[in-house]
Amino acid sequence: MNASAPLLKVDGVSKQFGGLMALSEVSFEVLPGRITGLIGPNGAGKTTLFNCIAGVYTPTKGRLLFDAADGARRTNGFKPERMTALGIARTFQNIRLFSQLTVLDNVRIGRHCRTSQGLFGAIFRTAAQVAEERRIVDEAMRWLSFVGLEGKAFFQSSALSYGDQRRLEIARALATGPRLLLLDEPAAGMNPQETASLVGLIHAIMKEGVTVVLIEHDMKLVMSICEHLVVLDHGMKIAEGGPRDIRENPQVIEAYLGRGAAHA
Amino acid sequence: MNTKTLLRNALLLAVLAIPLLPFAGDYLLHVLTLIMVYMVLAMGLNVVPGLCGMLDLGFVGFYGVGAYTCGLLTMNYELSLWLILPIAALNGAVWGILRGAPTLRLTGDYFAIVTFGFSELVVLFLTNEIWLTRGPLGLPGIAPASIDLSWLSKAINPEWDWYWEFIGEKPYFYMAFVMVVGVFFMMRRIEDSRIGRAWFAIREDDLAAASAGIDVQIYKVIAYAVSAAIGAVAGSFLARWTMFLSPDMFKFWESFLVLCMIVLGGLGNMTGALLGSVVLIAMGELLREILPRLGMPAETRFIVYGLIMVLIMRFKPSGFLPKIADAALHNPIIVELRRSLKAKGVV
Amino acid sequence: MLKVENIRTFYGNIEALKGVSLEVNRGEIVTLIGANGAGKSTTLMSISGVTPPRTGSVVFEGRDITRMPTDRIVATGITQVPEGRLIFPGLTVRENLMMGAYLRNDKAGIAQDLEHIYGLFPILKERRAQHGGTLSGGEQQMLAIGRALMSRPKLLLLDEPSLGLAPIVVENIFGVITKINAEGVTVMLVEQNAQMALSIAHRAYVLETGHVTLSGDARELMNDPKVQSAYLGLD
Amino acid sequence: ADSVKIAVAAPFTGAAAPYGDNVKAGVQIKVDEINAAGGLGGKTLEVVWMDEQCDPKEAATVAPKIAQDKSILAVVGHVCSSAHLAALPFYVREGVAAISATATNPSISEKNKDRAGKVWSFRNVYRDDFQGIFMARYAKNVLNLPSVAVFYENNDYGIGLKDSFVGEAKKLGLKIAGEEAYIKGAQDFTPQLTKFKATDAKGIFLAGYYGEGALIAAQAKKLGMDVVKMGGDGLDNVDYIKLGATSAENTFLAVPFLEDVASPEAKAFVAKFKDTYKRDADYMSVNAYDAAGMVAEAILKGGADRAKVRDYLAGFTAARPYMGIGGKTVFDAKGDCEKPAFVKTVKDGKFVAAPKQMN
Amino acid sequence: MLEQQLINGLTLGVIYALIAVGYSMVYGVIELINFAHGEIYMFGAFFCATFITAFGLPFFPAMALAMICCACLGVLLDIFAYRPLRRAPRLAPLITAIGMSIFLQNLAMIVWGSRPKPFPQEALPAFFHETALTFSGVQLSWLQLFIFSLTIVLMIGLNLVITRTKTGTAMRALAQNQRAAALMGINVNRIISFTFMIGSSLGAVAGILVSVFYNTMYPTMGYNAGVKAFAAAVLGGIGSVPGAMLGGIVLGVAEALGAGYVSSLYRDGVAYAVLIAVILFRPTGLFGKAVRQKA
Ligand SMILES: Nc1ncnc2c1ncn2[C@@H]1O[C@H](COP(=O)(O)OP(=O)(O)OP(=O)(O)O)[C@@H](O)[C@H]1O
Ligand SMILES: Nc1ncnc2c1ncn2[C@@H]1O[C@H](COP(=O)(O)OP(=O)(O)OP(=O)(O)O)[C@@H](O)[C@H]1O
Ligand SMILES: [Mg+2]
Ligand SMILES: [Mg+2]
Repeated sequence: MNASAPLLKVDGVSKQFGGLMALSEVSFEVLPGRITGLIGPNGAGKTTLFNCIAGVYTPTKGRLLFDAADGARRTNGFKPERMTALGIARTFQNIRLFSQLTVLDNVRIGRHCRTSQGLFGAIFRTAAQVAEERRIVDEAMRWLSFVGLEGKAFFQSSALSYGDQRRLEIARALATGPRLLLLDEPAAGMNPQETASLVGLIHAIMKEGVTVVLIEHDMKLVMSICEHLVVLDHGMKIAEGGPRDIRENPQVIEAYLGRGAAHA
Repeated sequence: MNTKTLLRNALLLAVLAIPLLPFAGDYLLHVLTLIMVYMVLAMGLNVVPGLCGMLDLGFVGFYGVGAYTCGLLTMNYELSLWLILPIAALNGAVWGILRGAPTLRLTGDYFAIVTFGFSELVVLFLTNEIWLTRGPLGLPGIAPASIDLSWLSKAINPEWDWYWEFIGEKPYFYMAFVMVVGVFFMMRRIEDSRIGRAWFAIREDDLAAASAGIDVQIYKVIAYAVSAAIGAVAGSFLARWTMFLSPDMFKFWESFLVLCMIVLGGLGNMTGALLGSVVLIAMGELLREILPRLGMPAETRFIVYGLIMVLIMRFKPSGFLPKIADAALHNPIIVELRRSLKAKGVV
Repeated sequence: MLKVENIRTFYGNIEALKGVSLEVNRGEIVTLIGANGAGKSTTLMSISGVTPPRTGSVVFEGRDITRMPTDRIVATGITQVPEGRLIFPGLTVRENLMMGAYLRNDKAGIAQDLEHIYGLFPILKERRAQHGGTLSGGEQQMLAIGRALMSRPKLLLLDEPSLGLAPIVVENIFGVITKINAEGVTVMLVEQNAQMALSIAHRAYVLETGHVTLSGDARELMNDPKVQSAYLGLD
Repeated sequence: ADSVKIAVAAPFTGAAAPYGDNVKAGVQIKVDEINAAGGLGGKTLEVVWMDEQCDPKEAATVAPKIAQDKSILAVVGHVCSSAHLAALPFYVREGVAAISATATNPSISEKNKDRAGKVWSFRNVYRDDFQGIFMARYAKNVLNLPSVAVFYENNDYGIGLKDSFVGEAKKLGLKIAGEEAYIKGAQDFTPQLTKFKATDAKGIFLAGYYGEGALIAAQAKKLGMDVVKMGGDGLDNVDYIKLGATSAENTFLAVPFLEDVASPEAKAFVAKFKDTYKRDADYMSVNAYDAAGMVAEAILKGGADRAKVRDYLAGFTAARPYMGIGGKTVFDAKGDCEKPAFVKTVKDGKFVAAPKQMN
Repeated sequence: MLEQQLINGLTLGVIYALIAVGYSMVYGVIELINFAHGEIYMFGAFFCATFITAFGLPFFPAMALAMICCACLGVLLDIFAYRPLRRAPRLAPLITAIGMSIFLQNLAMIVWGSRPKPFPQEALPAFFHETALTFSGVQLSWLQLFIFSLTIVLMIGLNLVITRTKTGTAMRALAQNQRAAALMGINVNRIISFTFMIGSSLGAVAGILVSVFYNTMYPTMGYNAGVKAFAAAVLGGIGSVPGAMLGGIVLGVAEALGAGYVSSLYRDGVAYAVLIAVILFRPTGLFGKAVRQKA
């Protein structure tokens, strides 16, 4: 694979809700192996953009091209499950777990799109089905220990603390076997220590060959791990570049960082 | 074997032995068989509200479809029940899909009212299309079930005639028992599989489910089909058991009764569905027995019945067995995993 | 003003608070810090009566409010900005704010406060006719804070108010907190952003798995090496 | 013990409860009379009341309960045909005789025989086909109506009655201006009536029960349709007049029992009924009273044994009819009965014999 | 004939709407499919008739008293049956409602007997049954006009209460999140009881007027009414009072035209078919808004 070919190309994407332009003509590229950060004031359209990429919303205008290396596949209007199958996984800003299920089952469900057994296999417990179930459990446990939750595999997921729930969401997303992982404010609600361990986790994810795009308001985190930043404001891209450039960009300071945080 | 499985097997054996007991008359066997019919219905309905989280108020429609499929095939073509069962299941599934496919976008009570409307339409069809169903006159005199192995026995020895007609309640009791056990294990296995987990995921959060790669619509349709097929199987049994069908038997109330069973048992819990059926049917019969002894007239039966339902919910708001997805915990793979985690000391 | 004594709170069989005691004096900003799952939110919910403690007592301005229903506790002057925001998704932004003033009857005062909130968070004014559920995460957080302020509380309980807010707004929020504190509202603040919290608080408590393990003057705690390594991310 | 038992299976709860109530009232009076007079050969007659809600499923549950309790000698019931049909297999298999005072579905007479050809279910109520034909003739020959519209309840009773009425009307050259259905418990009939209004119908045949029948009569009047109403025994209840008020006038119905021409016993029953229940007796109560009477006589004279009771009941033939308050009851080989038919009408808020009877 | 059929449908529809408006209140606030509402409706009619016959009250005072009784009944129902289930899974109160509906219906059967009863007409104002209007051969009685206008007034009034008053906003707020509502100082139980009070007294009004209109009442009359009210409320959009009104009218007209022009055998079938079609076309009902949680 050509290392510099973009994994995801967002090309002039707009999204309108009634009279509100939540995104207008946003374009940028996500290069494989590079952590991209998406920042911007509240209501700038970051989550909306994730939703467009992940297939929850269909962009009003523009193109989304996933995996341009394979000759640019246009993915506008694909449904979420199809995007997941193609290799885009995500977490949610307001955690959405299968709250009555166990931690393990949450992650097992993540394996859904990489497995294939149907009714027949389920009812007759064919050898193939049992083998697949075994593989699902192994994979799930691998991701649980990856995020450090293997000890809580049999907890009901709603009984986890906030930070653990975030981790579990990440494990579930990783279990879908993505090439691109969208994290929506993963550090929200974490204390500095936990944030530090999240940084380690994100680096480990990158090592697994998964490219991460993240939305985050914790500037310390963003500045320390993102190699590339895209800044949105009022649905428009107002800046793009390395952390250093962004930190000094007056427009970004004005709209988003404020004076205090600029020095963080 | 641990004590739990031991207990379960003992219970199964005890149930199997009931017809052999001296006091087990037709009435007891009839009621037990009725309970088992409702067990099958409850397990069938459970798929949609219990596993997928969609409120279904019209399950009785599929019960009716199955019953009339069986009744008509028996009366008009004299087909064997064993042949009819798969046909009826398939017919039920088709109707399940026909009802489900257009309603995929609907959520909550909007879905519920459509299911209700659908079952009312089924009952109206059964009532009004007299040329096909005899309408309100009903279908009396449906042949009882039978096992016909004469083709086999004749081939071995022309003297033999392996043909048994189901007379009385006993054979139906055993047949219902087999049906319950079969459906139960089938559903437990589906529940603890990729499909079952997909259903649970949809029940918990359909957007998160889609993001986990589950095609929500397809899995809902599968759920509707499975649920309807089970309902239709119960209906087929009913037709050959009561030997009489009429559209009155498939009124709204049956849907609610079955819904009450699964909620009382614990929505989404298969064992709970069984328990709910036992409680609601047995309660009706016990009250029939007890109230007159307390000097209360027959008219008070449902006052007490309604009150008990309210009280059960009051003290068990999540039903008797609220745990969902518990089939997975008994899966050998999971049992093994737990053991190894414990051994490693991480749990 | 508020005295929490040895409360123990359960979720089913899980004991989330194992005997927490703390005090808040009039006019103070008190912050509660601790790791995920330590029981910070549970403490606030126990004070508000949403998850009433099984044992122990909560006394507010000399009144025992331990077993009072939530709405009566709110009426005594304790308002909470809950974790997860809990705004009303189907009500408009304006209606959400008006719900904050549910217990008030002074029309003029309410109108004035509404303008005040719009002044603090101009984006809310822009979105005032939009349904709360369609706001962005940060906008919802602002709405939740604004809604709480509309009740003119005596004691404001804030559960991670900076969660999900842009840095510029976080600064703003902390500014708002000091400002309303200066105007006479006592504040109890739960924060992951301990640095910020300690810098504006007078006193602080550290909570670990349902126990208070440390407490004292905010500035002193900020210099405590244990706190620094565990909660401030300074090694 | 010194009591003999019979069962009464009927709806005491649910939408059909009023009918069960009628039956219960009739049976109760008979049983009280018998016991007051010293019981059956010194034994008190005891009744086991079985509620089945007119629901086939419930009926099929109480039937084995009744059948297996060998101390129960016979059954009075069921009220609804579908319930009766669902219960029948148990009675036939276990050999306990049932008399229904109300079930009119023709299928019953096809499914009530055991393998030896013995009939186990009887009914002392008309079959629907008889009443329909009777009223069609009355409409044509006595009332001289040129054209009639038909309103039927969409159940076995209504359809059976309607089909026989329409069939006979066609034969007689009585024009059927329209046929419309309704379901039990319906309250609004104006759309169907509006359709009738546009035809030349001079009468409405109501193939259903009194509750809905009264509403139909009232709504027809509101729509300005001043037509003759006709019906079968289903209309025969004072509630028809109470609910229909003035619009109930000008209704003609076929009944098996007419107070004016009834025996002294019948008159005494009517009076006692009114005294006890504060309402007028209807055909259901009369039939139920007689059904209980037949069973009692069978137990007394045939013997306290299920098979003997059945044989005695089957013996109510032209040679040895049962003389009840509803007149002479004679069972044919199918367990169905022939009874006299009279025509009643509503005049000044009361049921009275129609000025012209037909025989 | 079409005019007459439309009027027939409209009358029926307004009656459904009258039942549905009260139903929709409770339904909108606690999202409970309150099957017992049909029984409250039935009790309303029986209470009113009993007050007239047993105590000799004139019609309007009897109606007012019946409304008060039903309001109390509704509140009691809430306190004893539903309140303990506030935090239970959503279907638990539905089962309780079914249980309560069975209980109340059978209780009424014991108290008043199972037989249909006429409404004591002599107590009614004489002009009720007189013709008020005639146009193109179609007659409308004063009673019909009274029912029409009452339904419209109730709908507008309720809608104003719900959308404009503080209590109304509180109702909607707690419909969305009871915990958050409590944190606003809203006495959740009191608001819900208030909702039951209003909903039940409107149910009583509906029951009384329908029994007067058809001159009949019986213990099982609540079932049909409850189901149609539920259908109307969903059709109109959950929680929307004008929606419930429109939903009721759509159902009524569909039924009348179905019986008049399609087949009286499929009268309800046509109504349900229209219901299903509308909902498939508008998945949140006629006036319902999709309240989406953001992803
Ligand atoms: N479904 C919707 N309908 C109407 N408006 C919407 C909808 N979803 C989002 N919006 C609006 O679009 C804008 C962008 O929202 P979005 O959630 O993308 O913001 P964000 O950048 O993620 O903000 P935050 O950092 O606060 O999460 C917001 O103003 C929001 O109110
Ligand atoms: N609804 C619940 N059911 C069961 N356990 C719960 C529930 N809510 C919280 N807990 C448990 O109670 C403990 C305290 O939780 P709490 O939410 O108060 O922590 P916190 O300090 O606010 O954490 P965070 O920083 O993650 O918000 C945790 O162990 C959590 O798992
Ligand atoms: Mg966002
Ligand atoms: Mg918290």
